[in-house]
Amino acid sequence: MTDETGPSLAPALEMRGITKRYPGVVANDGINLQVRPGEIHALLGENGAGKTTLMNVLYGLATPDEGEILLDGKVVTISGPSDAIARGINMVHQHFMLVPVLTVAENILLGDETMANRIFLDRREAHRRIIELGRRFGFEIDPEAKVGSLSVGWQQRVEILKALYRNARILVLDEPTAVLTPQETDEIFGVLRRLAAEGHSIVFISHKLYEVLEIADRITVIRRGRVVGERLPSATDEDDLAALMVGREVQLTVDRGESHPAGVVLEVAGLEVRDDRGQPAVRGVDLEVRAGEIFGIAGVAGNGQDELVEAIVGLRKPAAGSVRLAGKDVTGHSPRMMNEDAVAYVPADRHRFGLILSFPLADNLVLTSYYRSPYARGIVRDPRAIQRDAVTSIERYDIRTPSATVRASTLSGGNQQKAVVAREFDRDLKLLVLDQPTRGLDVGSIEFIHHQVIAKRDAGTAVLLVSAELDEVLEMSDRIGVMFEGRIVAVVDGRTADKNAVGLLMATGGEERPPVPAATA
Amino acid sequence: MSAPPSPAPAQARSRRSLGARAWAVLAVPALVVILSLLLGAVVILGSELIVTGRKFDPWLWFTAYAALVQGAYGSTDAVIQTLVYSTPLVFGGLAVAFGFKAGLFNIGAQGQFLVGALGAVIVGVALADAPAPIAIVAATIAGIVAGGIWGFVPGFLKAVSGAHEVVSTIMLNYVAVQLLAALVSGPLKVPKSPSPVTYDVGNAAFPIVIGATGHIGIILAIVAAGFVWWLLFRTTWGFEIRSVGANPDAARYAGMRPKLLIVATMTFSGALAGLAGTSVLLGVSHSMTSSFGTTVGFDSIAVALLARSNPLGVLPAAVLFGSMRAGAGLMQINAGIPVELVDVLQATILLFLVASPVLRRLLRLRNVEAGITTAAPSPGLGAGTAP
Amino acid sequence: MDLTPIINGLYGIPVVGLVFQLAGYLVSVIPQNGPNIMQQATPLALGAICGVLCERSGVVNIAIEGTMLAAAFTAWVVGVAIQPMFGTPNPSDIFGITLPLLIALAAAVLVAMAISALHAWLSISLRADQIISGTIINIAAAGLTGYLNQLISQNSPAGAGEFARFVPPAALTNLPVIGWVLALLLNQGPISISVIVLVVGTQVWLFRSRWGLRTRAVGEHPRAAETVGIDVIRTRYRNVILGGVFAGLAGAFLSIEATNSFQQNMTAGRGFIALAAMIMGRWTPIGSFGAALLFATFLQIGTLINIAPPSGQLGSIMAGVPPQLFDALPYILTIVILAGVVGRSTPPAADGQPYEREAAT
Amino acid sequence: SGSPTPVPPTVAPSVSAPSVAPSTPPASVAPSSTPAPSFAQKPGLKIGVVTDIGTLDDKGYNEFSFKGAQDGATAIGVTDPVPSIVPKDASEYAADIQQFVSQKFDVIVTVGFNLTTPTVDAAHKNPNIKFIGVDQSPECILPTGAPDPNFACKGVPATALPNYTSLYFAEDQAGYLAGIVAAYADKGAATPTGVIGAIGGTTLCAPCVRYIQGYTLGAQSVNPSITVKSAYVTHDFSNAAFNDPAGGKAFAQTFIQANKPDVLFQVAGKTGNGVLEAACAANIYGIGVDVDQWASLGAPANACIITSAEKHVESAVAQAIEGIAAGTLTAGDVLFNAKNDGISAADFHDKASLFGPEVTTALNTAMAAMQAGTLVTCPATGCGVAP
Ligand SMILES: Nc1ncnc2c1ncn2[C@@H]1O[C@H](COP(=O)(O)OP(=O)(O)OP(=O)(O)O)[C@@H](O)[C@H]1O
Ligand SMILES: Nc1ncnc2c1ncn2[C@@H]1O[C@H](COP(=O)(O)OP(=O)(O)OP(=O)(O)O)[C@@H](O)[C@H]1O
Ligand SMILES: [Mg+2]
Ligand SMILES: [Mg+2]
Repeated sequence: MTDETGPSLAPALEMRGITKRYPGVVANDGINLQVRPGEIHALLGENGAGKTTLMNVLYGLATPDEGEILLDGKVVTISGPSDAIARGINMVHQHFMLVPVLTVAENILLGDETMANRIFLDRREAHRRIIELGRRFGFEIDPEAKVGSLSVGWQQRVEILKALYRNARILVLDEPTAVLTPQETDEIFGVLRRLAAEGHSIVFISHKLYEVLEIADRITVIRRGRVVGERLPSATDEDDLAALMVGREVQLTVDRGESHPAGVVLEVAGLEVRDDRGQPAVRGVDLEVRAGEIFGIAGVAGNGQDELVEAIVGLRKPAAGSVRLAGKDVTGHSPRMMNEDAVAYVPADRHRFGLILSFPLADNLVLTSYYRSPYARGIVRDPRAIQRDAVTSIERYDIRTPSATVRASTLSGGNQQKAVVAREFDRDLKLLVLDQPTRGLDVGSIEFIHHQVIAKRDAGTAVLLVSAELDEVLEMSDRIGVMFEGRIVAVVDGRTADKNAVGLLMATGGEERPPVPAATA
Repeated sequence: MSAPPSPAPAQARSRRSLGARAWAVLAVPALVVILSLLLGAVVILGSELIVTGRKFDPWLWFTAYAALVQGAYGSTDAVIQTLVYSTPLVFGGLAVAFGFKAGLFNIGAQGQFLVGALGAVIVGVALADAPAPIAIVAATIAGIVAGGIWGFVPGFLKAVSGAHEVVSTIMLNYVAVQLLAALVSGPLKVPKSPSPVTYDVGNAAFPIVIGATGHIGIILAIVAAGFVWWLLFRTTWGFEIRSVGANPDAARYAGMRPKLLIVATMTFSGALAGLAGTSVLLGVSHSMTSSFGTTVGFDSIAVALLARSNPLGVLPAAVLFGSMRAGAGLMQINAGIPVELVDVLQATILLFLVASPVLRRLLRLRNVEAGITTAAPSPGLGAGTAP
Repeated sequence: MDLTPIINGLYGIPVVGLVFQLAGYLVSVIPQNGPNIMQQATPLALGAICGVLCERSGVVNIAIEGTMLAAAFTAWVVGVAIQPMFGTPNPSDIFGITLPLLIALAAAVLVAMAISALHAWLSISLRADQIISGTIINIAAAGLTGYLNQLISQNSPAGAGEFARFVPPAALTNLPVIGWVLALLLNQGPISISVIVLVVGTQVWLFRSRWGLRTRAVGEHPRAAETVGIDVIRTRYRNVILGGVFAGLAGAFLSIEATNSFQQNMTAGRGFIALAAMIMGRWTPIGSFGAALLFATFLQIGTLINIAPPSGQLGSIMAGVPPQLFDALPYILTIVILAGVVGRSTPPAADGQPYEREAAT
Repeated sequence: SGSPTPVPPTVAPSVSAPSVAPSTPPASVAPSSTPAPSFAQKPGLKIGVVTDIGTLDDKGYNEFSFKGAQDGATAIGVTDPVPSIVPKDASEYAADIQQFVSQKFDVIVTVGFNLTTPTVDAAHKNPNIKFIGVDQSPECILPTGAPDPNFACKGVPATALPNYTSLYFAEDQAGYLAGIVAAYADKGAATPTGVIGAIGGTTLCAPCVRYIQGYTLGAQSVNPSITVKSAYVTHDFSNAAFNDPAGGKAFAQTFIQANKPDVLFQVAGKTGNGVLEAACAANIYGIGVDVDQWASLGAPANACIITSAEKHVESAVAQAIEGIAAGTLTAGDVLFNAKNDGISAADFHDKASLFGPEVTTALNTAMAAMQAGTLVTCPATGCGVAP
């Protein structure tokens, strides 16, 4: 690894005074950034700080309003991704940019194809190079596997292979570890270190402080579109970084208080559920959630959590097993019936499930109760009652919106989520099911939602919390179930759980074997 | 962090004066119609020059448009006839618009129109001598039900197996033509008639309420538009339908039943299209020949698009296209312009509407509404798109 | 061993007998009608390939019908217009090709490409709803061709001639088993004969070439494609316009190969049936071709029952059924197949969705 | 004729024998060369034509009816162009006729049996306007002159509706003559198959069926053992029946493949033009319909046409208009048959060498017998009804 002086004088990459404005937001406000050859440079910032935007500018996906980009000391204009790639810049995006129905090889080749002649691909040569490249970085991958059938960790590797295949000099990774287990994270870190040692420059984006401290050679912190500080890992700590990032002293843990579990509310026994393709996704889950407790489910995304939750709330028919609510068998009940039984559900994907973006906020606030009094009499709706209650909710849940009549799509992500929460929390509940309730939100919104959840728990609601953020599960839950390949492989106490132990369970299911290689998909 | 609240567009809108609002709503449609007529004039003159070899008349386009207007509005009878032409377009436009609201493209209004008329004629003939109120109501209901069945089938197939409604309704259009031929030349045929034709519907015919041809279907159409609007925007059922159209996943999450709603929507849409056929049969033709056909089904799509799927917007849109149809006869008489010019005009109107963002940019129009859209981006023409 | 008694016995069982009779009838008539089936399948297959190219890149194209119609009109009208300049054309021995015919064909293809470019502009650049854009084109094409045809035909010009069909040597078509397949494919005019080449070509191209790979990526996950430097907009434009070539060929086939004339609404819904074939063929050229052949076979069976109904018990049953049933049969079967067999086929993920650059992530 | 049953046109000379302008010379066989003597000057007469759905350019029936109206107008010295309306769908018939009524036209010609009821209705309501209906017999009216929806046909057209004249034709006689030619052509073929064929547009078109019935009898009169195969492209009034040459060609190819005829007679409008293409492509003979298609289609499409079964629509319409001008046209059904030069077989043109003198003799004999009313050219039962 390089020290401050570095082997080369000119930075491999320099961004000067980058400003990028979006309607209503200045996403980047005169940002300066220098990345040296062979350096792992971390970009740290809250949600919405402007990290992705800055990298989109670098990658030609966004055009800056001001500022310039220098590569090896020369000013360049990057007109688009292909331009960026041609200059050796590559990016692993925050959201996977893989085509699920294409094979690993096709995904890697895409855009920079190895050709047999002017028209046709040279698949054999491509396969050879992919396998060879994989070996060099310590994993072996089947180029013919369909990407959609790979686990998230392996998809992440495909993303990295994609960049390596293009001989990236500068590699940007936007929150590459968000969906990985600690063990997978370690493996990816290994790959990154090897790359840096070979002279690649790496920009590593994250808002996980300990990760940044572990991997980075240098850290740039941005807040609200501005650079607020540069640190060396050796000269800082988590509290310092957090304060920089958020702009005030923050309490890094939630005060969840004492829980007082009462009778069993949710009882799941031998539940089996199939996914959209008809494959078993949940394979015999037993769990109990009591009134007044938060039961967290930890697990790497794609291990059956979504299917489990959907089966509980009635969106998916279980293949076997039973769901009981306060002693009553509710297996296979419809979402409407569950809703009537005082079950609320905050879905993971608020754009897909939680909201109808083209509808007014008021309509979204009654999306699950529109048919009930006072919002409707018989089949006739009462717009005035809907409007009235919307105004109340907006106030109570601090939804920042010009009015209740604007379309939900015009709200910011955090406020959209608050709208969902307002709708689902605003009545007496037996059971509250939360799937990734704070994904993509800023600290303030997260805090707000966490407090609301705890309040619900304290009011005697049983809470089932699913999150891919292990930290969130650890901070919030009274008990934690670890989900692996469709099973709950362990249930641990939320207050005493060890992060690494849970991470290992998430990665291996508790068995003494290495993670399954993807090569056989 | 949430961005500071931007000025509320809704409030801003309500503060604007009535004139400004009228301008905002009407500027683009008016401009679009004018541009289309200009383009139509170019087509007329161009084809005169290049194609027909007639003596060139630089004012032919004016003659044509004057005839179009005169044919549609030249006399009280003409105006009433225009309304008669518009009536099935209102029902058909409502049928298509209603489907759009649920994210469904009912291109089968054509077939549902025929089958609806068939239902009306069967019952109408059977009750030709019954007391008029009974006969009319029964025949109308028969037409609605028949059209509804023809809409139910693709809705059901979509809900159950995911068969895309665009393809299945197109196929059903062909089947409807054959069904009509089989019945009109078979069991429904007047035995003594040399050519296939059914008996008259007698007392089941719609009463004439205005002028010589203005049947009660005209009033029914206005009522239907209001009813559909009410249904869509004032009832829980309409809310569910719009929800399914805008986001089927969220609708399911919210406890609605998208599959059931798809079936119901297609059935209702089919019933409206069936009512279009019924209104023509009971209001205009009173019996059915084997050549009973129509372009209403396809014109209805244009009407619904022009109305931006708004049930109340369907009324003026249908009258616009109905006027063109009504005036086309005189246009042929006075200017020798083929009736197909009307289709050209319809298409250009829609084209300019779709391109209105460009128009607005070119003409630097601000503060005006534009564009036509269905409820949601149309899903791919796939069989697997059922929610 | 003599099977006659067994077969006769089977014929005797009510339903089984009818099934046997039907099978026997179909086996006896279908092979002879191979070339006719291919004639019916040609515009459907070409239209379906147009659909495949568009939808694989994420653009729904229901304007195939209108594009075909406009191309058919263009081929005919250009032929009519330019023929006088070439005096009496001397049809060549191969396919009866004349210069005016070739020019007419080229004009048809160009017009179809231009219309597709319009669809591309509306749906890709203006991000209009693709179904709406397609509908507009359909209405415009029907109106404009109808309008001009009315005017032109008042002068009653004769057609410009048509491509002739190749007659394969009897040695080939008499081959056992494959003979009728060869006749089906080869006893055709130039456009029809090229279909098999085009189908195989586009299939290979779609799944083996760079363009094909990029097309599929753009139709599935345009943002991912863009992040690896693929110009999504341009890829879609290219595919839609290239698709126009196939719709143009289909249209030209109708007016200067299958016949020598143009009629209002001559496409008669073939563009829509082509879409059904595309879906049944699961968005692949070969699958679409198979679906088109299947539909054409149904059509042909309907015609055959009409022209030369089977004899015996089956024939008398058929005679008792309204003949309209057989006319409707291809459409009913299409619905049945669509609903039953291919219900679960999935379109490209981004099919029908406008793509916006710089979309918020 | 007032008879409740359709009159098989051959049974007897029509009650209202041809009273059409006896002073005009019989129309020549080739319609394009009709001379237009203008003596009955009536410059003020306004004449309009409403055709059936589809187009004016079918190179047959609609086109030549329209030309007949133009010829008639010219003949009586009308200088204004004769406008025409081509309806878009069946519900438009009445409104399109009404357009001419509103514009105060004096003579309205409507073409096709599908327009019978709207025409009769308009005639009843507008006694001062003369109506000519082509192929609209027998009209079926109430004693008041209104159309009879129940087909009891109690009214006598000639007296109850003095302003309406229906022109109809003995298609079976024309078909008979074509059949004779076909049978001889089969005999003279290089390898006679003993099979001739006929393809009709739709079973629902009674005139089409009569053509083919006459054709069959005519062929059998020459060769009793000849096989006459016939088929109908469709059984409805969709485009496929009369407006789809591509479909007609494909249909005919299959037909030829299955039946191996030596001669193919088309009775299917523009669809039939495709039939003739297929016949020529298969190197068999074709027979045209309605007008002399050898002349109307022209080279090279006429390469294999040996004759056409003609009904003299053009001259019939022209004569009727002249009759109106001269005040000699009688109301009611006017049958055009062999007696009044209403039908014929067209000239052999370049195929004359195929036929010996015996063919001409046979044709003349049949013609004479038809004129004498002694030849049966249509089955006694089921004339005009497809099997
Ligand atoms: N295309 C866009 N249009 C409008 N605003 C945008 C767009 N892209 C980003 N923004 C806004 O710019 C700001 C910075 O967003 P950016 O995605 O760069 O944040 P980030 O630091 O990557 O956050 P996260 O940690 O959530 O990924 C946000 O307020 C965001 O809403
Ligand atoms: N694609 C977009 N188009 C238009 N406006 C957008 C877009 N994305 C975001 N905005 C606007 O930018 C503002 C910030 O959005 P964003 O979702 O980034 O909020 P945020 O700062 O991250 O807040 P939150 O913490 O609530 O997520 C919002 O007011 C939103 O309306
Ligand atoms: Mg945000
Ligand atoms: Mg980001």
